[in-house]
Amino acid sequence: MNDKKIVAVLCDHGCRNGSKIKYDELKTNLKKSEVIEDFLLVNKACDSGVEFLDAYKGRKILFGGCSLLEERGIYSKIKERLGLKNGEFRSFDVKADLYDLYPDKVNLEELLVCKILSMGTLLYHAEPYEEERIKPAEGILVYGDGITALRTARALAEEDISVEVLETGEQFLSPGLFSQHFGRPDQRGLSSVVSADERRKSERNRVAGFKNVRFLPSDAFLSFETVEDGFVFTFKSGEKRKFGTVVIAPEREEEQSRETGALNLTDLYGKIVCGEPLKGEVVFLLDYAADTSPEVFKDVLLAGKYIKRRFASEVRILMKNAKVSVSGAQELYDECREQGIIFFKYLEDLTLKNNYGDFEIEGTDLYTGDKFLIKEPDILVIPGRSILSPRSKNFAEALELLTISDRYPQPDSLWRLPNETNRPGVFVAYPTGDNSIASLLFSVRARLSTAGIAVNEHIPVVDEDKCVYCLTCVRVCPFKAMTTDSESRVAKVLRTVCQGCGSCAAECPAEAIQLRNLTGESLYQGIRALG
Amino acid sequence: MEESLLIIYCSEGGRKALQKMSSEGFRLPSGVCTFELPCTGRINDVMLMETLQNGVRGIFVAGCREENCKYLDGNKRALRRIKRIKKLLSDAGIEGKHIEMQTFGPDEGKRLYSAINDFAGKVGVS
Amino acid sequence: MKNSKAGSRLEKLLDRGEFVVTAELGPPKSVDREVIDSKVEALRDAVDAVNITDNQTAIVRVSSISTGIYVAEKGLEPIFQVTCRDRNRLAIQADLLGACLNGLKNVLCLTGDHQSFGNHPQAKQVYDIDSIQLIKMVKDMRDEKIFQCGEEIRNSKKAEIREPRFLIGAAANPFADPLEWRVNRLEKKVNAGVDFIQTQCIYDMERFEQWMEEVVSRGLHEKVKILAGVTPIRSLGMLRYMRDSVAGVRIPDSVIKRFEDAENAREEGINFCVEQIKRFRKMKGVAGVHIMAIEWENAVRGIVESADLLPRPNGV
Amino acid sequence: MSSNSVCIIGAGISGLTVANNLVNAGIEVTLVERNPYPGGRALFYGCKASDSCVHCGVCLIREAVMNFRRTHNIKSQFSSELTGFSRSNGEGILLEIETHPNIIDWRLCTECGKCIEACPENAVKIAPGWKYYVDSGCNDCGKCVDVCPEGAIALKRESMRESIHADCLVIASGFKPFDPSVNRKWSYGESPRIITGSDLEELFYTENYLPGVVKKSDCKRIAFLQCVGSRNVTEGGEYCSRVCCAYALQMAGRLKDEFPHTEIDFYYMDIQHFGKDFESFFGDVSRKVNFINSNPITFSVDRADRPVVRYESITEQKDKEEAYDLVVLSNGIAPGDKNEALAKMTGLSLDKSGFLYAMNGMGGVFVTGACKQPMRIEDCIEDATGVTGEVLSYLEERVQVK
Amino acid sequence: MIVAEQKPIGEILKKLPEVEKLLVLGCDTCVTVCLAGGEKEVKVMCSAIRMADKKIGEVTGFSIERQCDREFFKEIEAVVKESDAILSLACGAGVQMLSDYFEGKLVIPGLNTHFIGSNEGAGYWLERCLGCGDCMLDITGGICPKTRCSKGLMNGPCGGSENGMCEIDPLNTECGWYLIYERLKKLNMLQNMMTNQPPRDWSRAHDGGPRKLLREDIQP
Repeated sequence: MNDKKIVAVLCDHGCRNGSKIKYDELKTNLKKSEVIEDFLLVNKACDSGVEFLDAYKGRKILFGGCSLLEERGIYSKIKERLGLKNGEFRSFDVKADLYDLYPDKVNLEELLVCKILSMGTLLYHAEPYEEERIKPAEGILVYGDGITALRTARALAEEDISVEVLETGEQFLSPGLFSQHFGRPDQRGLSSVVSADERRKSERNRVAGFKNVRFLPSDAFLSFETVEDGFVFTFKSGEKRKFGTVVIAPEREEEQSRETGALNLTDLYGKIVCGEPLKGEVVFLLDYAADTSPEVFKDVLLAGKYIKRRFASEVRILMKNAKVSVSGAQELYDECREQGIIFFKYLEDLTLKNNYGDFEIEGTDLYTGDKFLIKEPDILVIPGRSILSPRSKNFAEALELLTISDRYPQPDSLWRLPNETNRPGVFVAYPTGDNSIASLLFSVRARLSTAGIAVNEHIPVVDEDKCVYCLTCVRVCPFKAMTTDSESRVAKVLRTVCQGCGSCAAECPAEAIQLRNLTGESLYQGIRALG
Repeated sequence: MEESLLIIYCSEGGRKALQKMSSEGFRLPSGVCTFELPCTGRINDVMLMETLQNGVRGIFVAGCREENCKYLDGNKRALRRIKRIKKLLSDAGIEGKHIEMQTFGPDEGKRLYSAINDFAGKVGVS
Repeated sequence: MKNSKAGSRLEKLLDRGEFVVTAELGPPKSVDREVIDSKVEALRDAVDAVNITDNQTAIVRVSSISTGIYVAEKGLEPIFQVTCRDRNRLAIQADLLGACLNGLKNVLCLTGDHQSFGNHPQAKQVYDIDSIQLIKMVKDMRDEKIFQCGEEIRNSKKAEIREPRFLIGAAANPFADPLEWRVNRLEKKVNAGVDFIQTQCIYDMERFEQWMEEVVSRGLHEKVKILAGVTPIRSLGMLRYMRDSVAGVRIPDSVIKRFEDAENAREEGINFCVEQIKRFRKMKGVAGVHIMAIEWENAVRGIVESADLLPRPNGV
Repeated sequence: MSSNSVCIIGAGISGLTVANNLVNAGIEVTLVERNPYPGGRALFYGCKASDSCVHCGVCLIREAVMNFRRTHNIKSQFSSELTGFSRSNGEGILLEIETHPNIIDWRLCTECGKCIEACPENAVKIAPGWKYYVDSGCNDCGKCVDVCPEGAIALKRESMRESIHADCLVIASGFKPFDPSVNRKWSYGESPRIITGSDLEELFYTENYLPGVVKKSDCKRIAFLQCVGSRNVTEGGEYCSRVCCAYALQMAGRLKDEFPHTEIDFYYMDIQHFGKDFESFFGDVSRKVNFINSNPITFSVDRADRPVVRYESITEQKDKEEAYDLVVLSNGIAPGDKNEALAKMTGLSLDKSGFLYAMNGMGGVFVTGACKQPMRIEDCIEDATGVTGEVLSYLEERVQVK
Repeated sequence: MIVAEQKPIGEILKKLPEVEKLLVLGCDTCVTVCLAGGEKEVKVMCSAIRMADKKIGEVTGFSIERQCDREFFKEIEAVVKESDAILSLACGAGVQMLSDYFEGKLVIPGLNTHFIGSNEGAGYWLERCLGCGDCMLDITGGICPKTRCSKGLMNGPCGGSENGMCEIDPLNTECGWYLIYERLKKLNMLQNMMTNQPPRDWSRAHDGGPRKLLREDIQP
């Protein structure tokens, strides 16, 4: 432990019952402990300047103030003035931790002494360190070759960042294409129907135009490894390349309908694009194979409207709930009803008989309350659940991303920004948001910003000779920030990835990992000092 | 302060619940002191056992709600770890009631206050 | 099968192509002769041969060979069982010699249930050899007249070779996993030298028919006699117990539904058994039926009678 | 223009997210907020987690306010509004800001708590994560003025007018909860046992969960009525407000946990899908709540002054009446009352439901958050992050252009 | 690696004699990797014993590199001399070598050593090898039937295997031979399962007596 002892500074909190505290008795108690060298009382720290601390240059400062000092930037002024590095200054909120929590009659002196000793011990054990910022590597890998991926690649390429697009080569049509196909507000007349595939090809040509963009074949990806400033991808050709950031625009796939002879939305879209006549009775059965999401409901309405107008066929939509919470869906829903599309809201007792393609659907309609029976519709569409395509799923598993119900490669916690995954540096394009690409670009730009990524204050430090290389920390870290160092056969932390939560230090069986400025020893001493 | 009770809370959900509790005028009993950690996932069983061993009457851990942890699974890890220690204590003949963990949303001040009082009553701190 | 293997009554009937009926007799968990006597009376002249179980479901009972000897004296032909759970290869060979010495002629080679099913879960298991190796060992002792280690079965170099001769049987479960491997496993047993097979109790008739088709297509039914196993159901609870906690028994829902609607489960159980037997008689390659009436021996006579399989042919 | 500066109208979750992100990117931000505290409307909403978090997003607002408080270089004007907007010769935007300062000056207040004790009307309120402010309950008795050690309280404060210059303007003025008293049918206000979703949110925040009049012990039946003021042209907006199914189901789940013996009925037209894992959430909730797919026709109050709901039950083909201890009208989102004025001032247009409609980035004016369409908190954050991205690229283009 | 699990603390306390000084000795290799007897577990065990109302005077905790190498005991010779009993948190090999090396001292095992196995994930270990001295993994495509089949059969799944699971525990225990069948199908070496495997030579396993491995080429 370095010899620098602690100077404890306390605001007298004139604004609170601070004045009732017997400070001189406090000073003598504190001086007895070997952690605190000197005690200083400040009258209303939020107004007084910071010059009074000049005499204590070179000492570690423990400041007992309140959130107002932080808001008015007084702490940062003190740090600049005395040139204190991180680990030499620590502040704690006396008002919130003490005065607010304890009634007046409790003897606050004793509590104050314990609190100061406890915080002082933590500061005493802390080693000062330079604020470190690491810039991630240059290149960006964009996974997926749908519209979202290509538009992201184009936007990044325009800022002359080198982008490589890992094409999944999955040319199948995924749900949500109707809205891209029909949904444009300036949707042209029926004749010139630009299929989403053509739009995708034209987008791809524009992206290919940029010289700093390269397309990689889909099965090129072999394995993957995280390094300090990004991710090293090994490709089947044996080539290794490093990327600072990975952006996933996952291809979605619609589950095939289990009823043989029924189509799912993707098949229907395929028929429309190649101009098949969809005459006769077309029935959409929603909420049967899976609960329909608003995007799929909007697709069904667009498809129904198109078929009704183009082929004047009899369109029926059976559903449990009309999902109209997406902007523009309610108008579309009313429009469809005006155009004569018949909607049935069915109860649980709906039965579907399927004798080799001739369907019979029977149930009670909630609107009117009487039974309905649909016999042998020409086309039956049962939208399936939209899930990550197998290739995207494998890619997400290879990157060890936490996924929500095999549809969103993101952890099930609010605390990650909209496009963040559980791995810092891997972003996900969020298909449903209107300007999802703009928020994705913001996140990528924030990562590539000139300041670089700040290394977390409580980063783990691995004690080389204690570590038994048991990999518990590698398996436990939710952000995959711990890797192995094969030469020294010891666990190693990736400074840009670690968020400082301390799960590794808590689970390490050999107690070889200690967090910087929050070591197990100092925590234990800090608690002991509390009494 | 031997007869004291220790509250360990995380600087996310735990701190917000404590602030909400104090802003609603609830006060902690005298024999209780608080200690803050970045995340409840940081507590390991050596720290808890040695603190219990030095005579602290009880440890109450207040973490964030499940699925609401800023470090994704810190609170789940802490819940399981404390369950293991309670079992270890009750096997060793010391009732496991000396240590307990509950999860709180950011504005569950009243619930936190009643949880701390029940725990204090159970463990015998004034 | 020109020269007789063991000359047992069961062997003669099988050679003559009769539709054979066998049953099961579980020895008591105590030295209680009356239990065996009552079961023998129930089965006398109703069946051609009787399996004597060996510590069934790993629960300690009177040993199979001694019950076999006792039952033989009472005029029933026993098929004693050998499981590989409790004895290593030395003990099994010694038992085989003893059984032959006392006139037992039919043996059933089983792997045996795991000891965790029975009342001594802490016991050390043996499984020195398994059922297929056991079949080969018994066949080598009979045909090549050698012990498992290769030595000839004679008391000394100069003494006569006196080998134990048995009709070798084994079990087969057409319903266990992996389904497509089950017939290969039967073929392995046939190659090892088994003479007759008793299958696991059958409820899924379609699956059993597929299995038999596969067996017949490979011509195995000529090399081995196959007895179809049935268990008459006494109550709906027993049926559910068999489905949920007895391994290797597959009960289709149609059968469950049938017993749910039946008002008298016992009667329904017997009718179901008789139907099965009638169907087995028409199936190609099924040489007989093995009725496993667990703790319900006196129902066997009723079943055999209504399947008009009485009177049993004499074994001369 | 030495450094770029952005003015943000509204300090709700959207405004705060844009402000916090822009400050991290080194942009000078001026924040104009109508209330005397940041955090917007949802600051006083409560956490609805049952055994685990249901992703309602309230804790993110509190976090955003705390982050906002830690950053220094945001110039904020509370209790003030945008009154003038004009383009200054093509170089940016000139904005008139009018402030009616709150009785407590937030810059001087040190949260010492003395004014709270002194105020007889207890009109001094604490904004979570922020400081003190005086709400409308104050009757200018002046008892708090001399109690304050910082001299932060002055009864009469004349309103100030200030004009600032900014490179671009972000409007995040938020929404207004639909007020059911507009339509006699809901008979809101006639009985204390009929409350709106926003009232229940505040009850969740204060952890009472039920209005005073309803005793916790004898609360046997609660009804949630959906689509109050949305999806119905005559009564309110013609759009679906998207948030009411979310908060109603989440609160119903939590109420069932708090009061297990209560029966909760849920009258709905269509349950809307929300969040990323709706199936598993809906699976749990549907075990706690009984769903009735019909819209109530009328209300009445029985002798024990308990509201009675009369509705047409489809399954039994006749009208039925049910008495409840508490009826919650899940009121939807109505366009903010300032949308009209803002649109006129800034030349934006309103869509037919009254929400602001903007081709983002035209002339340096951006719109984000619930003022452009009904949004949940999670969606607001995502939309605000997106708009921040657009603001940054807009500012970069202007810098290169010069 | 060797996988072990801590005995329930109640059981350990019953075994502990009332002594003046007790040493709790951990081991830093296998039992640390399987989170049973490392330095952290030693500290937790010491605190638990101190808090339990056993009449034990002083409890000291220590952890050495390996308890299966005599040389590492030198470090703790002084401590052992003073203490009256040792609670060893090492695998069976460590406990026995400790009691051989410190002849007169009472050594109490703190762990139950389970099997030679593999780390399948955080907190999940699987038995892979019996140590039978006569490996046949080439025949069964890399899955050991003696270990992974509850009856250690040599010939194919028994009658009790049901949808890939063993009859004794259909929820958790896979049927070893079902896995072998799937593996051999992939390697299209199914004929290995057709041949009637002869009974194994158990004399090379423990049945042939406790085993030693002597390498003259390395002996001093």
